[in-house]
This record gives sequence, structure tokens and C-alpha cells, in this order.
Amino acid sequence: MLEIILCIVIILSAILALIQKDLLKAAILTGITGASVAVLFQVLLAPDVALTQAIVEGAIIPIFIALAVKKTQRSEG
Amino acid sequence: MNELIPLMVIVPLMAALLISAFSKFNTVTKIFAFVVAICLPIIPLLSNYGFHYFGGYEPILDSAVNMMYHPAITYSFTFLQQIFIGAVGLLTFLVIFIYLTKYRKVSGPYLFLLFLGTAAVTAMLLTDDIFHMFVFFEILALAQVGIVAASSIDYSYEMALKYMVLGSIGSPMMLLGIGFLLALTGSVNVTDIAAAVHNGLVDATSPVFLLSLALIFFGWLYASGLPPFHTIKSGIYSKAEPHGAALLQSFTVISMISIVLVMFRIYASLPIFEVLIVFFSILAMILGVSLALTQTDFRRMIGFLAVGELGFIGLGIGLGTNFSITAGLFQALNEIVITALLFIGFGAIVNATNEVDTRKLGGLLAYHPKVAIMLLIGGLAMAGVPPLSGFQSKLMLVQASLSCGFPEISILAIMVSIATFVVFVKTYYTMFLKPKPNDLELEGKEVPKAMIFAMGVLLIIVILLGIFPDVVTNGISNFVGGIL
Amino acid sequence: MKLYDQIFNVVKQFRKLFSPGPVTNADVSGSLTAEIFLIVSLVLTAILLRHVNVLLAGIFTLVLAIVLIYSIPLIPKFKIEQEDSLEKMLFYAIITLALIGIFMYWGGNLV
Amino acid sequence: MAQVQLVILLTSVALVVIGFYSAIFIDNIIKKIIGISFIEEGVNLFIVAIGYKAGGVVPILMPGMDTSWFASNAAYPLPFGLVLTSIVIGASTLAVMLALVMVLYRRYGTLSTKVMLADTSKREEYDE
Repeated sequence: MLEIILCIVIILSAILALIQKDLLKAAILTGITGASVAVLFQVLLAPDVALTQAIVEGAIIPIFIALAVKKTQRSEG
Repeated sequence: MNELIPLMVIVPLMAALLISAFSKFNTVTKIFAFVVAICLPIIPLLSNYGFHYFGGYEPILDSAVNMMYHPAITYSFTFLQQIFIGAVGLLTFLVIFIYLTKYRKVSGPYLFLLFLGTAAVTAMLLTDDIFHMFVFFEILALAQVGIVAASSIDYSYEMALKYMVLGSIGSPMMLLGIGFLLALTGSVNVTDIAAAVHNGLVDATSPVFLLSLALIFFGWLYASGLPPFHTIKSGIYSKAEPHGAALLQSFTVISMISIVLVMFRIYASLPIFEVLIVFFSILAMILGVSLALTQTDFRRMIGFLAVGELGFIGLGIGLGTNFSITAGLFQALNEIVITALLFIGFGAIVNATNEVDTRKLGGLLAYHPKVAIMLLIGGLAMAGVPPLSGFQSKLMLVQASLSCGFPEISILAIMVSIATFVVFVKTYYTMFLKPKPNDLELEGKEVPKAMIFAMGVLLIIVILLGIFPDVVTNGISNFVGGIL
Repeated sequence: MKLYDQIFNVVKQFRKLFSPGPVTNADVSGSLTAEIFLIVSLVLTAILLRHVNVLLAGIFTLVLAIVLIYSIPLIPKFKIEQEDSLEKMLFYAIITLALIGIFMYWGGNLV
Repeated sequence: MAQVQLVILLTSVALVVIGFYSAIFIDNIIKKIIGISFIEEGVNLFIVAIGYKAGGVVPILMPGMDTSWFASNAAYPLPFGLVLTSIVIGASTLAVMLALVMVLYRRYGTLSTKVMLADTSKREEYDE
């Protein structure tokens, strides 16, 4: 059951990230996708991959995107 | 002396890291880079043929099914690897020599990128592990982007970003194909996968196996710049510094042949594999040469010509006989040398005139006769004029396609050669022979001596390979006999 | 004479290819060569279909040749499709991936 | 529970399709890069799902485990090792792309792909 909920969260947050007008929110939603994938890796018996994924995709990449947004512009267009 | 095999990758990799760490000591960096660059072509010449197993894990014989398993990442070093690593090492040496003599203050990160790219292509040639190859392919892509972005030409950042975005479509697809293969066979070692396919452990007609071919093939198209990626490949050649472009095209050629040889070993039993390769090679030849004919920027033109010549390599491998694959690999070696010669030569002209539009150039023969003559011989070699090296490989390709029963392909190859000749003669005429435009300033601008030296070395190789092709083709033919 | 006029108009259309800037005779002759090279090489490639079916190859080659000759100039159309804007490159890359995938999945065992 | 594997495969396919959609149809370059990074994520998820074994254990040999029991019950660890490398490669690629975007924004003042990454061959002004 947990897997199915996680899969739905992953796909929903991925779609929401792409229809968001505010790029900062899009960055945070990317982090949610990454973190949910990390939990899914734990369910799939890969704890070492889950740790790396949680740090890289859940924390570092949203921060990179947020920095890029801060240096450029926040709204789309 | 099999300990030298991993050193071929480790030496440029360590040199790259050390140079970027200590780049504030200018003179030391220069001397160190020069010494390492000399070592690069020498190490493969000294090393013996053989295998190297990382971690010392020898292959295990499974007595139940009587098959070998390779638990370690394996580097195999044969004549083919020796000749190509030697060629890339020599080219890296020449490029670094040009770079070191051009600037008084060298940039550590740029040298880092050049050495990193060389290490990556060397590992791609040596390795027998398909995922290891993918990792170094990604490193190579990053190094290529860095080399393009480091140039001072307009729009180089845009081109680098476009290359990266396209790459992040292409390389995950290749990874997905590797994942399919892993799901089917449970291994990433190419020898193991090939043995599993040939012994019937994998159903060669299953959709998963066919889709893995489709995905890895798409990654190969991205790596080698065949259509639909020919525009971006010619674009990054034209936006890099000339000596960087000479190295970039050798990276492209080597990643192309190393991936296609791996694919050939795994998928050679599928007839559709050869159909796909021949189709895309013909497309590359037609599109590359016909677009090169309409360019006015001569760096872009050489870029499209280089893509068109890649089609010949693919054609030789796609025909699938021993003779044709030998011809294709020999053409790859010739292309590395000849295209590097052309990029460096036209780069020397850019250096002396600060102009890339052929419409604004003219009359350069009187000012730079040495460059003009060397470029002429290089262009004739690319078009396939005897007795230069391009002639030998193209003749072999035409013979191979005739003996396979495809006379249309032979006629097409000859036509593409003629069109290449037209492109070259047209550009040569507008740049060197046409009367000089009045507003072109040429006085007091010299071509760097290092560039002329590099062109001279490459020209000697072109002529030697043209007169004695057997030195290379016999060894390559033996190698091809081993994988067929 | 109609075909001759058409070819003559091709030369006029090449002017747009090289704008901005003057059009030299070397550029125009290069573009004409490219035009002829493109038609001949595509027709020659179509003959390769004879390994599948001889009749199909004959009909296809004739139709292709007629269509190509009556739709000159080809090079301006070709060049517009192969400029280096990211959108066009991404579009063609993904279309090619889809075509290879479909071709392999349903046609991989037929050849 | 082959169902778990099936659900996860469908999710990874969905992520790849979302990535392709964003590559073609989204104009903002930062959102395009976010979308393309989903392709990489979907592929990683797929490869991890290959190694999954229903009802298996984590492939770490603890003291006290029977070796033959472990060998028949542990998940296949090779894909996990591959994904570990692939995650880091994806992150570094994304960082380089964002850095290039930041540099280009200073020149163009917009994030639109149509403006920033248009055709360059015609843009070079021909100065008489």
C-alpha cells in the first residue's frame, strides 16, 4: 500500500512542479519528488541508494535550483 | 608489463586533478603538463597486450554450464586499443603544446578539461564493462561542454547549454538500454552478455532485447553526432577554440567506435542492427555534405564535413564483414588525423585574420603559403585522393560494399567523396586564391609556430599511412577476426 | 522550358539563404551542387529498397525522383529544418527516438 | 508481490514521459531542466526495480546469517551500485546546466528558450 501512495505522490508532485508559475515552489516540489523516490528505494531493499538519493535529490538539487532562481527571476515568463 | 594498462587512464586523470589543484604556480604547471602530454603517446607503445582485472579478481569458470564469468571490471588491451590510444595521445600532446605556447599565463581548469577528456576516451576504448563505459561517457560529455564553454567565441555558452540539454535526453536513454540488458542477463560485462546471447540463454527475438538495442542505439547516435544530432555536433566544433575542436572531433570518433564495437559484439546476430547502422550512416553522409556545401562560416563547414565523414565509419561497420569493419576502423583512424589537421589549419587562419566568414576572406596564399599547402594536402586526403591515407580507407570501403552486393552504396560513397572535394575546393578558392578584399587587414599577423609544427606532424602521419596502410590494416584485421 | 525556368528561380531563392551579406558566385554554385547532390543521393538510396522488393523499389524510386525534382529548391527547406535552435533539435531527437523504438518493437523480427 | 514491481515500473515510465513532455512543450529553461531531470530519476527508479526481490532482504550480510539462505533471499545488489553512480552524475550535470543558465540570464534578461537558445547561425550581424 505504501508503494502505491508514494508512486502517486511522486507523479503528482512532478506534474505540479511543471505547472507551477512560481519557480521557487517548483524547486520545492522537485525536492518532494526526490525524497519520495528515496523512500521508495528503501522499500525496494536498497538502503544505501536511498541515503544518497535523499541527500542529493531531496536536498542538494532543490537548493541548486533555488539558488539559480534567486540569481535569475522568480516568476515564469 | 600489464601494469601499464591502467596507467593509461590514471596518468591523465591524476595529471588533470593535480593541475587544477596547483594551477597558481604557472611555470610548474606548464612543465608538468608538457611532461605528462609527452608520456601519453609513449605509454601505449611500451605496454604489452593483455588484460587487466581491477582488484585482481580473475575470471571464474562455472563448471555447471561451462561458461566464464568476469567479476571484475576488465581492461583489455590489443592492437586496436594501442593504435587509437596512441593517436589520441599524440593529438593531445600537440593540442597542449599549441595551448602552452599560445598563452603566457595558462589556465588550470582548461588543461584539466583536456586531460579529463583524454582519460575518458582512453577508458572507453579499454573497458570491457558497459556501465563503466557509460560513466566515462558522461564524464566525457561534461569535459566536452567545458571545452566549448571555455572558448572566447560568441555564443559558445548557448551551444554548450544546448549540447547538455540534448545530452540529458540521450544518455539516460542509453542507461535505460543498459538496464534492460542487465535485467535480461544479470551482468554488465560485455563478454558475459555476448556469451549469454550466443549460447541462447537470452531470447534474441524478445521485445525487451530489441528495445535495449533501440535505446543504446539512440545513445550511440548522440555520442557520435549522426542525425538527428549532426547540427549540435557541428555547432560545438564551430564554437570551440580551433585546437579544442581538433581534440573534440577525436573524442567523438573514439566514443563512436568504442560504443559501436560493444554493440556489435552483443547484437551482431540481429540483422536489423546492421540495417539501422547503414541507414543512419547514409543519412549522415547525405545531410552532412549537402549542408557543408551551403555554409559560409568555414569552421561550421568543416564541422559538417566531419559529421559526413563519420558516415563512412558507420557504413564500414554496418556492412558487417571482416574486410568492411577493418576499412571502417582504418577510416576512423584517418579521420582523427585528417580532421584534426584541418581544424588546426583553419584555426591558424582565424588566428591570423580574426575572420570566419569566407565571403570576407581572400588572397591568403601570398601571406601564409605554408599553411595553405598543408591545408591543401589535408583536404585532398579527406576527399580521398591517392596516395594519401583517406584514399586507402575509402577504396577499401568501396571494395567492401561491392563485395557485399551493394553497388549503390559504393556509388554513393564515391559521390560523397566527390562532394567533399567540391566543398573543400570551393572553400580553398574563396580563402586562398580569390583576390584579396580591400578591407582585409593582413599585415603583421603571424601564424603561431606551434600550429605549423603540429600540422607538419599530422601531415607526415597522413602521408605515411597512405603509403604503408598495411602496417595498420593487418593488425586491425586480426582484431576484427577475434570479435566476429 | 518550364523546368528551366524553375531551376532559374532556384538561384534567385538562394539569395535569401545567405542574407545578411552579399551572395558570391561560389556560394550559389555550391548550393546548386548541394541541390543536385541531394536529389541524386536520395534517389540512389531509394534503390536500396530492391533488397526488400524489386517492384516496390522501382515504383518508389520513380515517384521519389518526380516529387523531388518538382519541389526544388530543396536546400532552403532543408536548411530551415536543420538550424541549431534548441526546440527543433529536441523535437527531431525525440521523434527519432520514438520512431526507432516503434520500428524495433514491431518490426525488429521482420528483417 | 510482483505487483509492487509493476507499479514502480509504471511510475518510472510516467516520469520519463513527463520529462519528454517538458522537453518539447515547456518554454521556461529552468522548468525544462527540472523536467529533464525527471527522465534521469525515472531511469534510476527502473534500474533499482530490476534488483528488487519480493519478500527478500537487504543485500548486507549480517553476522549470524546463513550464507546459503542469504544468497537465495537477498536482493540483487549490482543495479543498486550502478544507480548510486548515476544519481551523482545526474546531479553534477544539472548543476552545470543551471550555472550556464545563470550566465546566460545576465546576457539576455529572460528565461525563455525561444529567445535564449534560438538559432545562432543567422544572428551574427554582417557588418559591411
